[in-house]
Amino acid sequence: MTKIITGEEISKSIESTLANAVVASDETAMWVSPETIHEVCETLKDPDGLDYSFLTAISAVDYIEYFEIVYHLTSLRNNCSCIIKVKTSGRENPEVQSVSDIWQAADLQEREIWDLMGIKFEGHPNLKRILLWEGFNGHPLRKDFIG
Amino acid sequence: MATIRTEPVTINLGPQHPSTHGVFRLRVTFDGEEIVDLEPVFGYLHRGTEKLAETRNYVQIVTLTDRMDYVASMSNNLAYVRTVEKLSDIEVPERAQYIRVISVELQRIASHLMATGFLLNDLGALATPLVYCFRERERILDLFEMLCGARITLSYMRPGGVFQDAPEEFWSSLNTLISDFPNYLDELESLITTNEIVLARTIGVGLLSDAQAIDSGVTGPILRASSVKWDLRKASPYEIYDRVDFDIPIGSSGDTYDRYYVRLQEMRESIKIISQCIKQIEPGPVRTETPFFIRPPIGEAYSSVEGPKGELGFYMVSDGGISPYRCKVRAPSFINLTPLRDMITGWKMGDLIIILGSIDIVLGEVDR
Amino acid sequence: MNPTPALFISFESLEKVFETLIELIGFGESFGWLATLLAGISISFLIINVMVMATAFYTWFERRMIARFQVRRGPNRNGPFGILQPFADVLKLIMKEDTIPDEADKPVFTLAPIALLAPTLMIMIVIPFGTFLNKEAFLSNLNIGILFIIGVTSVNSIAIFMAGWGSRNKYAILGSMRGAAMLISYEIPMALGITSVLILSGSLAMTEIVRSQSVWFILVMPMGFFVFMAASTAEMSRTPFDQIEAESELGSGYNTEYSGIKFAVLFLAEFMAPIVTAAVVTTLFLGGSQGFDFFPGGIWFALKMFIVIFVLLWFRSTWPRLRIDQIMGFAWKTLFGLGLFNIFLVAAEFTLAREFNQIHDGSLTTDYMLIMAAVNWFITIAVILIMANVVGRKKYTRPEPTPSPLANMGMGEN
Amino acid sequence: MYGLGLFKGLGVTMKNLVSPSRQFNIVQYPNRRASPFDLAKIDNQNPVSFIATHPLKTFRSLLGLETITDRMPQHANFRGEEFAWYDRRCTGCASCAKYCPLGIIKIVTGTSGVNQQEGQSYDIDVFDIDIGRCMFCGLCVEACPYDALHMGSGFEEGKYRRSDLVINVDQLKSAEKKPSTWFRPQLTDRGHDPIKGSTADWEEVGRHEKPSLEDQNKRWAKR
Repeated sequence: MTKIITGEEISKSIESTLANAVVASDETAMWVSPETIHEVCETLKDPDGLDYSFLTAISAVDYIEYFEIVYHLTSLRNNCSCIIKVKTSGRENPEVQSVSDIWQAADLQEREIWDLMGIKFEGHPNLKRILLWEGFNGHPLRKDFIG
Repeated sequence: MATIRTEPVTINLGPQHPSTHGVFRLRVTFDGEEIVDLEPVFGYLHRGTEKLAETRNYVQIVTLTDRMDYVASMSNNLAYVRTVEKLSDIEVPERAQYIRVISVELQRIASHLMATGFLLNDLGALATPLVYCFRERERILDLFEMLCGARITLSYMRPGGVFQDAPEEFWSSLNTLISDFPNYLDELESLITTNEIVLARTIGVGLLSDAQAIDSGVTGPILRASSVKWDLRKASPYEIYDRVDFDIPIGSSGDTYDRYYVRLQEMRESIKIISQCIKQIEPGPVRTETPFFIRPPIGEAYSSVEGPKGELGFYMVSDGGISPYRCKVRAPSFINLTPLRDMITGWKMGDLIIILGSIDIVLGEVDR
Repeated sequence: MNPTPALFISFESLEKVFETLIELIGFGESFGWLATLLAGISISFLIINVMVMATAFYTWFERRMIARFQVRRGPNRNGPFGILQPFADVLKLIMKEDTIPDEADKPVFTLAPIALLAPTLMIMIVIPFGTFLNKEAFLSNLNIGILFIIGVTSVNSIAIFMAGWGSRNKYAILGSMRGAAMLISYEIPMALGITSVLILSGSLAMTEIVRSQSVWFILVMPMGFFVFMAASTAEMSRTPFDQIEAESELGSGYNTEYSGIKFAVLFLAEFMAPIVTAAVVTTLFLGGSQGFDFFPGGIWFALKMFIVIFVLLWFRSTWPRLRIDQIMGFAWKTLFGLGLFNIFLVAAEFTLAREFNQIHDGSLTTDYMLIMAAVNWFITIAVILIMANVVGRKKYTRPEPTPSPLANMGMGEN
Repeated sequence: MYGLGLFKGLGVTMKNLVSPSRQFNIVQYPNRRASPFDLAKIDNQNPVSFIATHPLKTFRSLLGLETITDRMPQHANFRGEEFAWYDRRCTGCASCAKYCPLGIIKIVTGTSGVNQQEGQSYDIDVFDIDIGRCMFCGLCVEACPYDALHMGSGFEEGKYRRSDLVINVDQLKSAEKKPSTWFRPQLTDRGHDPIKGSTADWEEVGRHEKPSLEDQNKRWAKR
């Protein structure tokens, strides 16, 4: 059975190396600030450390006041999973660091989030619309999108 | 050795092309026959499933999930209803779990048969193995028709079980199917597995190393073909998978042949699972009484199953209402396309087609 | 016995008939050219119509047969057993709009189907397709028949290139480039296969080749047969060498842009090729119209053609296609070597025959041919198996799969 | 042993060519060519006498001109078109309209004017199902609490106009009722099979057996 690592546990192991990255944590997830997500993910992926080598999914949720990006990580070697979340500040031009250089798996998924949710991923090599065509007006998965 | 410099040619492969398995487009740059660059273009079948789900209630979304991976809608249904059950703590009766597992494994066989058939069609075998595969898939679809009245868009599962128990004749047909099927697979293997042309075309083509496979997030038979032993049915057993005994076939190097062969072996394992389920299943209710308008508590859940194409997950956020606040699909076909460029670059035109065929994408799921 | 053309279905006898006719009408010697012309037109008329009809029914047979191989039914709606299907197809194609792409090179585009069809039809002229009233039947007894075939089939590659280049479509160009490379390469093994036949028969005329086969050449030199069959399968671009069309890769290859009657002509040429190839193979290796006496030779010829066509269909419906570089490698590395080796073998045996005085009337005795057959079959099977296993073991042996250390499903530590 | 795989493959295709047990289960829809034997079977004659008595028919069938209709064998559970709707069972509660994921069922009810005191059912003025957009998921049937709406068993409802695809209340009332047994286990129990052509009356499709007159008297007469 895949072990589900709670947010508290994961934040404890993160805080030892990255002191002020973690914003909050509860039994489901750990919240990280958008500026440090890249570093946190690098630490998480470190094969000698926590070894979260597999990025299962990146999802984005529109909570009206802010966006939340959810990273589902799995460690194939330790058979455990954890959830990392990032809250963006505000609705206007939300920006998060890209993790596509850490996991290639993030490549298409971040493009999809940019396309449908309109969250910019800083450092993504090819951040273009993916499911919709170039020149589409708006980002349809936002709650305020009127199609 | 000096070679003559040739001008690269860019070809638009698709959206209407016999081998893109749907409306999928690849902008491929060739240098002679060799591929130097390619860019996949998605979205021709985008229907906004995730947005539509936000305006449907929890039972109605089942019909939307049918239309994502339309060759394996049973698995989609299962992944979705499991998420809803996790979100709102619904217990599922044991018999329903067995029926779910049986139908999902049947669906896996059907999907893998289609993948194998189309791979051989891409290899240029003039549809003969394809028709042989379809002949057997047809029998599975007949079983589905008995089970739930439809053949492709099944909508069989509901949060809390399945909507209807299987009819009497389903079990006898299932028994004949699983007793015939291994012979049929042997026949298919003697047509394909030892065929030297297939070996020459597929071995060593489209290599995906284990490290890159994990890094690029591919799942399912492609990941296992790259010798990574990872299967959600074993890694985190859901439903009753912990009560059945089966192996996880893996490939040795991660080339196109391995991807084909892993699928073939998985079909044998599925038959094994089904026959064990038939032995273990007991009479009982198949559905927990749930209201039609399910109102899960505020919260979120991620749940995934091992679909035929890979890890099929749903991430749902509930605001306590009758429809989900956000319903995100982790579509395996979509994410399996991540390493496409690295896999194909440097190979030839004929290899492009079979590598794409061996990934086994369904455009309904890629574009959602 | 001297080959005397039977009745009037040969060029020479037709010419005579027309000469007499013209004299009867009252024109003089000066109209001899008219007789030649009329004879030529009659022959062309005959050939084209017979071949087109044969191809039409062949397409029906092929679709039907492949459908049966694929456990389907095949066309069965038009007429009894769907036999009228080809006419429905042609009617549909004629009624379609005949489009020419804007950017196409129009003369080349238009000429290409004709250039592809003509050589295929021309081959049929020199085939001795049977005996008729104890006389051999053929349309024209060229004494360089086989050379004519080699020459005429080479036009194919130009025609395919014309079609691809003229239509100005990237897929078509890719297909025709493949075609040009492939067809030119496979001319060589084909010629090598034919050469070994010529060594034994000692003549270029098709009738002589048939007569010298007291033991069929497929028995005498299976390796030559294998080389020739493989090469001619590639020449007409069928599975496993159908790279020119490769419908799963290129859409339709060189004929992507064709429609209407032009496509019908391309289609015709393409489906006529198996018939013509079967006729050539029958003549060169299967003893032409030879057979037991209770059927006339023409029927034996048709029967052997039918078997060859069926085997080609069988291959087509079973095997996948090779990649283009593998096809080229097969031509130059395998077939070329086998062809040369076969020539060496046959020539050596022929020289030995001369030593042992086994040649009568310029051809070998039956006993000696039977001994050759035994030796050559053994050598052929040995050579092909050794090659397959040496190449196969090097390339296709697979290690036992070992789970990657990067994943473990909760079975190890933790 | 390399080199034999190709020939093994040839063996497999040949086996499939000749072996009757490996054939695809083909049903030639909507009709298929009839051989003289088929025609004789239909006429309940033995083939020889059929050929002797019907030379013209035999000749036509040999030419492939005689056809007999054919349909795919389907399970009674098949979710098809031609919804079977029983107006005598329908109360106009509009559950089906609410449950439909696409919202293609339109119901307008009015008071029937009779027996209003006893809670008599509404009159259904409009009951439109837009088959053109229907995806036959069956949620409306699942929703129906009074077993009034059933899936049908057909699939041949092609029309020339989209507007013709909307089936209205009159069509639903007058249509031949061949309800699918999908989500109606009571119909399966009663041996109903729409594919074989059996129709079901409004009294037969309910979840419970219709009480006999005696039962009714016993239970209700006192009131």
